[in-house]
Amino acid sequence: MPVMPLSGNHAAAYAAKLSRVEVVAAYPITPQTQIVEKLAEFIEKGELKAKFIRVESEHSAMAACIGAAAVGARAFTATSSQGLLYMSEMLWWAAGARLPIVMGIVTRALAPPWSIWSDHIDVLSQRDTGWIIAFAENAQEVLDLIIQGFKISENDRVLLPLIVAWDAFDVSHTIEPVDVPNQNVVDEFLPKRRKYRHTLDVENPFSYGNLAYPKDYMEFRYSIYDSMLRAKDVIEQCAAEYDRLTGRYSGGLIENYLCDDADIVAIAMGSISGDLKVVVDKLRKQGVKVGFCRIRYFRPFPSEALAKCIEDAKTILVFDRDISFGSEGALCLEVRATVNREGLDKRVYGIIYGIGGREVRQKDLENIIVKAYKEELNHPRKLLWLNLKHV
Amino acid sequence: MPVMPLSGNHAAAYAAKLSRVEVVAAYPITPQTQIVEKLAEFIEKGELKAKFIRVESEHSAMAACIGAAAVGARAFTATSSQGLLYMSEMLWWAAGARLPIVMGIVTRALAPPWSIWSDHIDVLSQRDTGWIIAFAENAQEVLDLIIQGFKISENDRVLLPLIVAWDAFDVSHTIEPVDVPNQNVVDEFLPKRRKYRHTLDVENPFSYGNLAYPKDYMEFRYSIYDSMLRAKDVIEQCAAEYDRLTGRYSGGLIENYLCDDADIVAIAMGSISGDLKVVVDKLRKQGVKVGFCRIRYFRPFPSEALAKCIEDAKTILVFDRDISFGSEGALCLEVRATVNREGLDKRVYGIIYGIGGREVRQKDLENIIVKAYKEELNHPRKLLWLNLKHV
Amino acid sequence: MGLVEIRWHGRGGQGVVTSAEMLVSAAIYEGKYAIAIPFFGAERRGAPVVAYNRISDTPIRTRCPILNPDYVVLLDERLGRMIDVVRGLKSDGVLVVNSKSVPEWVDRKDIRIATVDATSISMSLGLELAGIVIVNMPMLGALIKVSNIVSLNSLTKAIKAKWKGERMKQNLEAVTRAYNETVIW
Amino acid sequence: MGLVEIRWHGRGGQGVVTSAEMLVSAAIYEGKYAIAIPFFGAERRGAPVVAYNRISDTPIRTRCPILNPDYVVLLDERLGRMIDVVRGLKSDGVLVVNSKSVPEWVDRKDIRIATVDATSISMSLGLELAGIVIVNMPMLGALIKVSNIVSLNSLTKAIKAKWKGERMKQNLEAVTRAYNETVIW
Amino acid sequence: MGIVNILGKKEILMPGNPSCPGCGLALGLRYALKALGENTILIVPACCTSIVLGPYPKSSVGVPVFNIAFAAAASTAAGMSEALDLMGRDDINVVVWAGDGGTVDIGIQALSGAAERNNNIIYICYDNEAYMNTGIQRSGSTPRHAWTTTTVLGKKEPKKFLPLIVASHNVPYVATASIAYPQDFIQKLKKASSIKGFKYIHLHTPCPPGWRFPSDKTVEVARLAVLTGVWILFEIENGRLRLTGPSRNLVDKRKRLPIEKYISIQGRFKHISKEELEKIKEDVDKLWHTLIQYSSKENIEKQ
Amino acid sequence: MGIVNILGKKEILMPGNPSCPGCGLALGLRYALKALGENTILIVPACCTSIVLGPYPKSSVGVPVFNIAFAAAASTAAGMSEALDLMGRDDINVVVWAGDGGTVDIGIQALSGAAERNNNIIYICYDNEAYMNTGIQRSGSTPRHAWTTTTVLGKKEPKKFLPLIVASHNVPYVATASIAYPQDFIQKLKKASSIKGFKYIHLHTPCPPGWRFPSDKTVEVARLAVLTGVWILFEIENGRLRLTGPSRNLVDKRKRLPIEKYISIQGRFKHISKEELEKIKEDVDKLWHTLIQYSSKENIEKQ
Amino acid sequence: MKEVLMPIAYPTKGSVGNTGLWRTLKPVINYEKCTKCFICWMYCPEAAILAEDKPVILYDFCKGCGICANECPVKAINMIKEV
Amino acid sequence: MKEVLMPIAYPTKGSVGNTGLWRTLKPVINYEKCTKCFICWMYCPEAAILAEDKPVILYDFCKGCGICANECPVKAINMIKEV
Ligand SMILES: Cc1ncc(C[n+]2csc(CCOP(=O)(O)OP(=O)(O)O)c2C)c(N)n1
Ligand SMILES: Cc1ncc(C[n+]2csc(CCOP(=O)(O)OP(=O)(O)O)c2C)c(N)n1
Ligand code: SF4
Ligand code: SF4
Ligand code: SF4
Ligand code: SF4
Ligand code: SF4
Ligand code: SF4
Ligand SMILES: [Mg+2]
Ligand SMILES: [Mg+2]
Repeated sequence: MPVMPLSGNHAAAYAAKLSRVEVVAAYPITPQTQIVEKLAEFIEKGELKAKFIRVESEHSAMAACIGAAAVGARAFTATSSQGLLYMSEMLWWAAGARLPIVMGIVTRALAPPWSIWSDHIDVLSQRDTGWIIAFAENAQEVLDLIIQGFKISENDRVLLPLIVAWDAFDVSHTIEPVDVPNQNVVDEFLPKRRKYRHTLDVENPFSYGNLAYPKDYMEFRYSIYDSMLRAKDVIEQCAAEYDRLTGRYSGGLIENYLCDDADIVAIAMGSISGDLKVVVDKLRKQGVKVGFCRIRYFRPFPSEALAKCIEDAKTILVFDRDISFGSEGALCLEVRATVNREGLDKRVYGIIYGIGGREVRQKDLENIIVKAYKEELNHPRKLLWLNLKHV
Repeated sequence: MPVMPLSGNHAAAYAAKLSRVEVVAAYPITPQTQIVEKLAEFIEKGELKAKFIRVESEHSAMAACIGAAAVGARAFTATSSQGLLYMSEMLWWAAGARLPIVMGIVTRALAPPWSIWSDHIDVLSQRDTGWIIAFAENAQEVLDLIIQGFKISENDRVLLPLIVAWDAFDVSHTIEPVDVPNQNVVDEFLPKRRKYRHTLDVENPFSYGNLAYPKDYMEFRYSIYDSMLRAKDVIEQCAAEYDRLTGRYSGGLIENYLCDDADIVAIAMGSISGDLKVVVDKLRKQGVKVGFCRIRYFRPFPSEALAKCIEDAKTILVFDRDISFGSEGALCLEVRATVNREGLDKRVYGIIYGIGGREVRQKDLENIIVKAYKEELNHPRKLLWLNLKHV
Repeated sequence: MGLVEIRWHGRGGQGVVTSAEMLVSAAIYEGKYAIAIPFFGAERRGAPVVAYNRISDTPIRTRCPILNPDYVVLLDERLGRMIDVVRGLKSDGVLVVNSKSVPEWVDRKDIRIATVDATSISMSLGLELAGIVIVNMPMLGALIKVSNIVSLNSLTKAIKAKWKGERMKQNLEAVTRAYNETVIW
Repeated sequence: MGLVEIRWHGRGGQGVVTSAEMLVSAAIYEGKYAIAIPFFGAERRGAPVVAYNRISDTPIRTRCPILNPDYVVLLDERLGRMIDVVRGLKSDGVLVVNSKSVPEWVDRKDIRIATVDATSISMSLGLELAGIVIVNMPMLGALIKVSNIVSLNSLTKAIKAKWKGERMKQNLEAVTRAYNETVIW
Repeated sequence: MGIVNILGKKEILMPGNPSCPGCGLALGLRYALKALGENTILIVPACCTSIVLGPYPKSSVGVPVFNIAFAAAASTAAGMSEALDLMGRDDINVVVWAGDGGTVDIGIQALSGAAERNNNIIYICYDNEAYMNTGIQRSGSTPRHAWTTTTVLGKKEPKKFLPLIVASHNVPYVATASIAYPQDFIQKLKKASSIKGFKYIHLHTPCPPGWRFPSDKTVEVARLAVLTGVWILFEIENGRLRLTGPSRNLVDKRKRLPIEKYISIQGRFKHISKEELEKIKEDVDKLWHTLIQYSSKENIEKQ
Repeated sequence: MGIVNILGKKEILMPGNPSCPGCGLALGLRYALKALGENTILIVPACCTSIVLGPYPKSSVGVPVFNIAFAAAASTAAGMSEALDLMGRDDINVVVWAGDGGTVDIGIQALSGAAERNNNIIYICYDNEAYMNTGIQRSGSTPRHAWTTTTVLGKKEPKKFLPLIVASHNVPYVATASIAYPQDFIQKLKKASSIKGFKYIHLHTPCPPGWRFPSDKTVEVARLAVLTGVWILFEIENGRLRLTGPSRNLVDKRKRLPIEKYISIQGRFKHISKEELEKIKEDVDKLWHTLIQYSSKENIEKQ
Repeated sequence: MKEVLMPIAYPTKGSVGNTGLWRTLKPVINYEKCTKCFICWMYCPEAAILAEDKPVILYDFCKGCGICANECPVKAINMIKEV
Repeated sequence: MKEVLMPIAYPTKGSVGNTGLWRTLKPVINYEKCTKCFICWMYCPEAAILAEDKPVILYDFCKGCGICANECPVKAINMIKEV
């Protein structure tokens, strides 16, 4: 297993290659381009036996993946921001059709005005679609989660498409040492895609997706809901098996970083996690009982695992790199809902940070945690926008 | 003010006409078609001085509305389901560009499998976009909320596009007596659209929406968030003024139906509300202290108003005609979050009903409320799917 | 008048939804409340369709499907052979059917039956589109004859508000003739 | 070795990002941890660009921007006239600049300066693309000369892993020459 | 039983499906499936056919069908055909069956992309000249002056004629067809199925409720379209155009039936004025002109 | 100062903008704004120009610009022009300025729709033959065998040539242009601005980093494209094609410069084989052939 | 729910039931006149005519569109009112 | 925030600053040779040449692309190394 200097985007391309994807259909968009450029190169140079479809839009990219998956091929694509919005209809299609497809999303802010920097709203705005959604912290996890992603997505108790998301530039373009597993290890972990009951086949003709009357439709939706719940176990199992084969535990619903005895728990996703861990370490040394809970899978939302993680904390700080206008951050909403659903009693503060690439320093994170520790924060009703100018 | 027998869809067309829309750009989709057919007819027959753009897709429909609004025209469109998903990218654009546009959404389930029946997920899946979102209970409200919608959307402390949503068939095709205000009344309520600072103008050239670096982008998003909060007041003011002019209070963030002394409060949106009110009346007669809180505006989410409404209740039943896979209903998430944010202590039960037009009878509603009253419901963790077959 | 509930059965093209709509329109003239609920199933011309009406003196909030109608109106007698059209019809409720006589398939004793030869009336008036006879107007006439939920006068107003010229006249004639020719068994 | 932080300044086309990447690659050969963070601003060829490196013996979790680098590497001396390139550079930190001599605009006394005529080295080796001289390799050579964060040997390995043939030779030559010609003032 | 043998007895489209009585698309689909046979996968975007396919859990056709979003038919088919090719299954016809709206309007991006990439699919556009499934709204393919619910005074613009637009993409095969001439249509399908790359067939399928004519006139209307020269049968193979069927004899305008015959049988043209009729005739002349020009490629080689 | 007067001194595109040194699109935009003047609103979808317009809060151009989503330029412009028309402002040029990717690929649905409706806009596609803003990926408009980052061995398919595809929509005006021939381009813009309805101009704009040539060769490359016959200057007014500028004299193939001159100056064709070069030549011949055929409409009138 | 539920629809005659019910007029072949040219079979959009020795109409499914009657070259098919 | 914030960008020379800094080579006009044909002006993509009595280069913005030098019919422009 060679260690290679890879950007998050190149790690994704290697992961897709190791997963022996058969069809790649993608459309360029900053900051996703390097993924598909690398895959196009692998394919053109014969290093990967697959078809690369140079589609004319993201709607078509997902449609082509759907077509390929419907006849039983392993399909991969990647996009960002506007591209994700433009393919949104097809995201719903892929999930409704129960097709295992894996997609990389390099999170990026939405226009107007144009911005190419990170913001989680693009992927979070698709949280209802029936896609499993994972957030990677760094290039290594990009690689690991994509490989695991195919296995989770193709599990026949799951059969849902899966997104692995990572931050623009902070992960997509940042180059780090990445431990790239050998092909035979991945082959053992991830066997060839099988034929499912719904794989199209001229020998056994059926029509897929015909009009369903009110008497029939609801159960299909329930089945997606149901599979999402089941996916929680499958996700944990895959992480464990991947660990067994590669010696690296790099998966699972959440990461519990020193939460067990914490009074305050910070919750976040993606690339800010490293900085948060550094800050937690620092504050711990100063005697502040703070922990960090990283949400690795936003869908299915790991309510039970999260509830356990924050069981003993009094105060929760939720860091959202997104905002649902007219409400609050999507992560914060889920956390609050979890707290209520599980009958817990916690003060939860919502913090909006890093929108459109707005700089955040460790000092900023530290300040907020300390303030919360000293109970100096405003009422939770007031959302806190970190490093906002002139308001 | 003549009372006319109108379907929800025709009520919408009359509302747009009375609002003197200048540009209509729309694409047909069941169950929205009657709206635009009627408007096309108004325009072709010269009853409404406006341009009807027969676009080739919903993405283009919203784009055309955006173009029209950018130069200062009052624009209207309507869609459903797949059409809404297909235009999703442009919804974000309209809000980001701060363009007042009003859109009717006839809620419909998403494919596959095909379904043309009601389901709120289409419009709720757009809840992050920065659009104000209202739900109408019946044809009368469709008309009233659209007229008010222009005024709210065009308010220069708001400047956000606005959706009025109503249920497929239950409202869209159901024909009811609708009190249609006279043109002069509407003219008084809703003056001609004004020119804003951001209306494009060759006399004062500027470029709109250029790339914003991380140092600049976040504030634009904050401004949308901020305007959403301000819209709450504006919504209430418009409802009051409309009442003053038409003698009909038909607007405002929520409807409080016998909640003040209720132990149990049911929460829902849209066409099921009438049935819920009937059930509440019935149970009240039997001595059950139940109330009903109708969410008329889902965005901005009326947390404060809702919190007040449910202040004294112990148990909350949230009826969602949608499901966010891997979590729960979108309305339920907001309600739970509100409960936590406001520091309340309530048991909140999530109920999923009517997906893809699944039939719901008053008896079903009554049964659940009674069960909750008798504290016979399962742990709130278990989402209840109403009238689901063979699970 | 309390709440009256009606279910319409017909085939695509016969005008079921329009009947339901005209009833609402007529009710408005009488200061009543009414709704018409077409059940929409992506049906094509010729396929069975259904619609509902609720009419009342007080505002109507209920929107859920009608299970126990007071009246069932059947625009195409042949449908009764395949579909249980009287399902849920209240005891003592009325089945109004487009037929010359009581259809042989009616097997409930607790209901009343009214018949009218709507097809002949409409055909004689030329109410036909692309091979399908539009029998909704006579059936409306028959319904109000047996039910009195709205007056012939109000229905006349409603028809005049919706159509002009020849078509209006044909429809009025169809309603009145059916009103007079309906037989209650 | 503790944490070392580096900031690169150059213009689009000069190869700033590649330098940062090669440093990570070289660090891997030494079992070190390193990351390269290119700041990406949709810049076109010729426009000022910046990139960062962190190198350490222990895993690196910090991703936020580097404010107080230990080293600043300046690929185009002219940039120093317009931009405050030494902003935040630690006291006793080193500015490594592509220049024949200490640039007159350097106004900090608390830092050290190293120079190398990278442009001449690259031009003499033909490292040029569409009018822009690619000076990243000599600057890498200069940086490791003054910093020792990775060895010339590791960098050589990294270069051999990335390029083949003529280009590889040119790059190696560029690095080594710069390594030898760098002057620390 | 000559015809029966030519068309084949096997019915892959089954009776008792939800099409309207006299539906032109159903007839076209019946022919298409006869010609293409059981080694065929259909990709169907939103359109009347989505309904005709039958309500879950029943299907009206005996081949695999994949229902897909309105704008996505050609791209879905592209993904499918590439995947099948990778799996060595190049014996399967990957066939898009889409309406005119789904082809010339919302579907044109995907179609144009697949054509440019020369993806190995057969794209059949059945043209009922409006959005019928949603209740007769104007599409780009609606002919000039036709009534629809969104052009109550008649459409102002001429028909967007996709066969030539697709031909401008340099694809190996483009053809038009009519349900009134099944043998011609079937021959074209068989040829298309034998060619590798992107094949496009545009099939004229009158629609009784949408065009406002009695259900027994569907074939008659389709035939009149051809015999009056309004709908022209041709194929373009590698850039070379050839008129087919009755259209071969209609280059001479005098041999065509008067256009009024076609117009007057349909309610959708009921309202048109003399001038509007002339304009329709002009459009027809223009199209013939363009096609003749196209077919005379050889003549110009000299230049 | 003849040229200066013809082009006009006023610079609406301002210096100090973020285009690359030697950028062809910037030069084209400079000309376009000179020709169209200040009564112009630009609609710009995602493309290199989105950057060239300058970072917020600064704009590089002196006319109103509306940035819009990649697929939405033509439809946005349609909405704008209809609204302006309603307001009585038909004196304003509503102009789409879009890249080739935004035109021939993702933007074609909106473009085709606006063309079919004959919306009153000028659509300018500047063609740098790839997705440049995202770093040189293949577009439909990339010519055969050109290297891009997604066709590292060269593109297999020929260029999707949009001018003829748009012309098949029966719009009143279609033209090609080149930044090497500003007067020709400006004349066409002025003509377009005087016509009501849908106008389409396809402008060839070489790109130094994308095509791999030194920044001082931009105009030279553009000129060679015309003189070798690879890029043909023409206009189609109401269906009538007319060659313009130097292309008028290049019908005779012998008068054209050898295509190698154009190919060899660019890095993106560095890798091509003899056979591939021949294929490129064939594509050029084919296009000339088609255009000549088009222009000889009159000759065939007799048929 | 043990298995993932998929919207799979299997080929079935009468996917929407017995569409013979939709009929207003019923085609009746006069076999005396019929020349067995099978043009009626060819043009039936419903595939509701069987090509046996002679054309046989499947009344369970025939929707009564009348195309067969309209296209029959010898007018051997009559459309009669359905009762 | 009192007012709604809108992404409005106003026309500004040097929207991205003084792009003269981007230059590697600098065009210098030899006015002795120059015939004032203004072809350099015509082809400058940056609008960085003023058409006065003679062509005048705006060095604040000229990016040094070299098109002017390449196109000048009398080779009156030299590209010299920027220092
Ligand atoms: C994105 C989207 N927009 C709109 C629709 C609604 N819709 C379904 S079918 C249809 C009309 C299809 O027209 P055409 O392609 O001509 O086929 P036809 O119905 O005429 O057979 C429309 C508008 C949809 N399903 N998806
Ligand atoms: C929906 C969507 N997909 C992808 C992108 C990313 N994107 C922005 S510009 C661009 C390339 C534009 O290419 P072209 O239109 O040829 O213009 P050029 O950049 O070459 O000037 C792409 C792919 C986007 N902004 N939106
Ligand atoms: S509407 Fe027309 S095309 Fe659609 S099923 Fe009916 S007849 Fe066929
Ligand atoms: S990449 Fe090409 S088109 Fe884009 S700005 Fe640079 S030179 Fe111009
Ligand atoms: S078309 Fe007429 S003659 Fe021919 S087989 Fe049918 S019934 Fe007999
Ligand atoms: S009437 Fe129509 S459906 Fe019946 S057999 Fe004849 S052609 Fe077929
Ligand atoms: S192109 Fe040369 S000769 Fe002409 S004006 Fe410029 S410098 Fe002078
Ligand atoms: S070098 Fe380029 S930018 Fe500078 S003046 Fe000459 S043409 Fe203009
Ligand atoms: Mg159609
Ligand atoms: Mg381009």
